[in-house]
Formats: sequence, C-alpha cells, structure tokens
Amino acid sequence: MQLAFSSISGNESFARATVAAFAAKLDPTVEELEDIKTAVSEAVTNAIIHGYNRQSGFVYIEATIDSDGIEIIIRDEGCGIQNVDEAKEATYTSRPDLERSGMGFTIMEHLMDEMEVLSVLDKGTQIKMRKKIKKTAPTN
Amino acid sequence: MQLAFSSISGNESFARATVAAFAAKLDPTVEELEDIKTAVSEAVTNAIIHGYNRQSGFVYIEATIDSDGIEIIIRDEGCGIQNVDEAKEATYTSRPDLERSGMGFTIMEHLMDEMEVLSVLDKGTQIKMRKKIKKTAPTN
Amino acid sequence: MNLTVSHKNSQDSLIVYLSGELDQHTADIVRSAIEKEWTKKLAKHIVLNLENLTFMDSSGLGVILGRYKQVNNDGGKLVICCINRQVDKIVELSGLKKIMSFYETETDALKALGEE
Amino acid sequence: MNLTVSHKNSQDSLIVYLSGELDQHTADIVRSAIEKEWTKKLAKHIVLNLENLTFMDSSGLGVILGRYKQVNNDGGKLVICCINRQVDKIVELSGLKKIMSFYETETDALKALGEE
Ligand SMILES: Nc1ncnc2c1ncn2[C@@H]1O[C@H](COP(=O)(O)OP(=O)(O)O)[C@@H](O)[C@H]1O
Ligand SMILES: Nc1ncnc2c1ncn2[C@@H]1O[C@H](COP(=O)(O)OP(=O)(O)O)[C@@H](O)[C@H]1O
Repeated sequence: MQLAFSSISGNESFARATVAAFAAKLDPTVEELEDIKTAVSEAVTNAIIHGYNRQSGFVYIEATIDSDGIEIIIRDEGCGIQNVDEAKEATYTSRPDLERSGMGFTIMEHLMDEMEVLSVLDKGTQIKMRKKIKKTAPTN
Repeated sequence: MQLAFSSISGNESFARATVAAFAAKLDPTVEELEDIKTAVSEAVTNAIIHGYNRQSGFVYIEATIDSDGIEIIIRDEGCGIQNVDEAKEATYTSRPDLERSGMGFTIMEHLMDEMEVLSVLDKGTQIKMRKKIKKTAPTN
Repeated sequence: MNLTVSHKNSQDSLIVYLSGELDQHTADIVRSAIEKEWTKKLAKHIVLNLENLTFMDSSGLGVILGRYKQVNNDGGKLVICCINRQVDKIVELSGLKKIMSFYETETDALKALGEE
Repeated sequence: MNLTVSHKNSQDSLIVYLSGELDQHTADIVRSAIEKEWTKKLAKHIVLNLENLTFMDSSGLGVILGRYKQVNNDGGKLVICCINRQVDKIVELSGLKKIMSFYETETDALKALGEE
C-alpha cells in the first residue's frame, strides 16, 4: 500500500494508525504492532519537523507485506540530512530548542529488525525499515 | 491524503480504518465515523469484486478535509459500469451468484450527504462522496 | 481474522454468535460455518445473535439473506437478536426489517420460535 | 484531541495524569498544562501518572526531560508512576530509567517524595 499526506502536525497519529491497520493482516502480536507504530511515528515526525521544518510538503509511506514480515518506506522531499552518521547517534538532535530528545533513530533501530537511511541534501530523506513477524497458525 | 492498495479481499477493513483515522481529525461523532466507514467499505468492496472481478489491480482513495466536512474519492481502473442508473437501483446486483444484496449504492447515498458516480467502460469507476461534519467547540 | 463465529444448540434452534466485523472478506466464514452446522439437521430454526458484531456492510446483508432463504426453504425460521446501532442502521435502511424478525434479547428470540 | 491532561495537588506534590497518545503534536499540550500549574508555585515536586497513556514516542521523552530539568532547577523532583509496556520499552531503551525514578504505584511515588 502507498500513502501520501500533508506534512502537518497531527498527521503522525493518522500515519501510525494506518500502517498498523495494514500490518494487522500479518496477525502480529500487540507488542509487534506497538513497535511498528512507534517506529513509524518517529520517522513521520522527523519528516514533518526536520525534513520540512514545519513548512508544507508531502510525506510518502510505502508498506509491503512479504513472507517473513513487513517493509516500510517513509519518505520526504525536504531539506535532507548533512551527516547521517551524526544524526543516528543516540541523543544527537539539531533542534534542542524544540525539546527534541535525539532518540528517534535509536528507537527505530531497536524496535525494527533493519533500518536504512538514505538522504540527499535539499532533495529529501528516505527511511527503509523491516520488521519480521512470526507466522502464527492460519486462523482459517 | 492519498492511499493506494492492492485489490485483494481483506483490504476492505484496512481501507475503512484508514479513512476513519483520517476523518477522526474532524472530531466527528461515533455515528458519523461509522457512516463514513460503512460507505468506504461499500465502495472499496465494489472496486475489488465488481471493478476488478477479483483480479489484481489497485484501488485509490483520496480524502480531503475542508471547512464543512470530508470529501472522499474512491477509484478503480477496472471494468466500469455499463448502466449507472440501473446499478444505483436498490437491490440491483449483477452478481447474485456471490450473494450480493445490491444495497451498496443505496447505503452510500443514505449515509453520506452527496454521492457521485463516474464510470467509463473498460476504464474504471470513481465514486465521489461528501459528508458534512458539524464543528464542535475546540477542545484545546 | 476480523470475525469469529461460534454457536450453540437450544432445543430446536441453532444459536449463532458473530463477533467482530462482517464484510465481503469475512462473509465466507459466516456462510461456511452456518452451512456446516445446518447440514447436520440438528436444528429447525436459527437465531443470529449479533451483540458483539461491531461492523456490518451490505455484504453482511447478502450472507444473512442467503441463510434466511435456505432456512425458509427447509421449513424453518431465521431471526436476529441483540443488534447494535451501526448494524441497526444498515438493516433499517436496506429494508431487511420488513422481511425478517428482530428481537432485543436472545430469550425473546427463542420465545418467538416457540421455545420454553 | 488524542491526549488529555488533568492534575491534582497532594501536600507538596503536583500529580499530573496523562491519558491518550503522547507525540510531537500533543507534546505542546503537556508542556503548557504543566507549566501553567508549576508557575503557581503550589508544589515542590511533580508525579507523572502515566497509567492511561497508551502511546508515547521520543517526542514524549523530550517533553518529560524538559519538565524534569525545570523542576530540578527549582529544587524539586519529578518522578513517574504506573507506566504500561509500550511506554516502559521506550523509557528503558532511551536510558531515561537511568536518570529518573519510576514507581509502580502513585502511593509509592508520593512516599518516595516524602509524603505521608
Ligand atoms: N527526515 C529528516 N529530514 C531532515 N533531517 C532529519 C530527518 N530525520 C532526522 N533528521 C536529523 O537527524 C537528527 C536526529 O534525529 P532523531 O534521532 O530522530 O532525533 P530528534 O528528532 O529528536 O532530533 C535530527 O535532529 C535532524 O537533524
Ligand atoms: N467499482 C465498480 N466497478 C464495476 N461495477 C460496479 C462497481 N461498483 C458497482 N458496480 C455495479 O453496480 C452494481 C450495484 O452495486 P451495489 O449497489 O453496490 O450492489 P452489490 O455490490 O451488492 O452488487 C453491482 O452489482 C455492479 O454490477
């Protein structure tokens, strides 16, 4: 599934609810679903406040279910990240003025099984994450 | 917001949950939200089983919030409808073999404030619906 | 799955409980679960208890009408009880209320079928 | 709104109850609600009761850390009680548990602040 929505504050909850509703088809545990919601919330928040610096733009989400879990791509066409390695460091934030904790990337990495950041200055940022979902017996 | 997803059975619930999560920003009543979910479910089901006749394809949803409510466009690139007036008649169904009730359009028309069907044979079908949501006092 | 079906037998009636969301995707589950029980010929009537059905669209109307016809053809009755607001709106709007009998409680439904 | 804030005073402490989902969008509500009460100088400490907080992401960590610093600067303590699993995972993972004190119940939290 593909989703596009405006980079306005308030859409974080919509985005995580949507991906959760999609992931629900895999019959994940409540905890797996919470992990996915949290990781999506982090990436979407970053796109809105860092990528677009609260200016107007679009956030794009692509999610695909395959045999061993879900792949989620969250993309913005915002300012991009100068130094991805620095950005990924725990507690690094470029916006302490907004009381950001700098823990977004750390949380995404821990809650998901894979995370990949692709960013080009002035072009935008793409976060690709995967989470394995253990297959339960078919419910019929 | 814009949403695209595969025309597979099981995505009806995902689609209605997504539109409901988006509409929730308008702070609708539970009943208004149920009406929206039901109407979306009808249109998406039709796209999957009639439009694509259960073959693979994509269903597209566009939803916009404006000052007096929500507009929802649900579109498929399937077989199209030969006779829209006949299709809209209560209890008309082209698939009695699937135990369809023929009530889909009637339900959409009643639950929403406006409904418009645009269909071209072999090109696809688009349903545009509007629902007014009464503004409640800001909750802050 | 978004929907679960369970059932119990009470004298002449098969009571079927639907819980969750009934749409095109889950309609098949309801159809096959009811047919499986019905072909055992243990019951004359069916009571559909929809107390825990949180959502239903017109695909649900279709599968209910299908069972209704079958039970009627076999000389029995199918009645419904305990519907919530969203389901009530759909059955009202579709005219199903003019065709079938709806009851507030399971006891009322069974009584109407001549039990106890 | 996805989040509501309420509070009550107990001796030296302001107890703040968050209910719903705490993210970037709702963090502002928490910030201004707590600041409004805190500037009244009726309390020395803050207890954050998160029993009904169903979701929190790193934006929530930010707003909590911000209040924690402020209360510390003013010579008081900010402690947290009644967190559920999702919130527990985030505070654990972020190292917040090493900085701040967490209690299972509101009574335990108040006791640790020297009340009763
Ligand atoms: N989508 C993005 N666009 C531009 N910059 C970003 C984006 N995502 C993250 N960043 C940068 O990476 C930093 C670290 O991100 P993160 O770990 O989520 O912490 P926080 O959001 O609390 O600052 C941000 O402060 C920002 O500078
Ligand atoms: N998206 C669509 N593509 C093609 N045909 C459609 C579509 N939606 C509706 N139809 C036609 O209109 C008829 C009536 O639709 P509806 O009132 O929803 O009843 P039902 O779905 O129960 O048949 C359908 O049986 C079908 O022939």
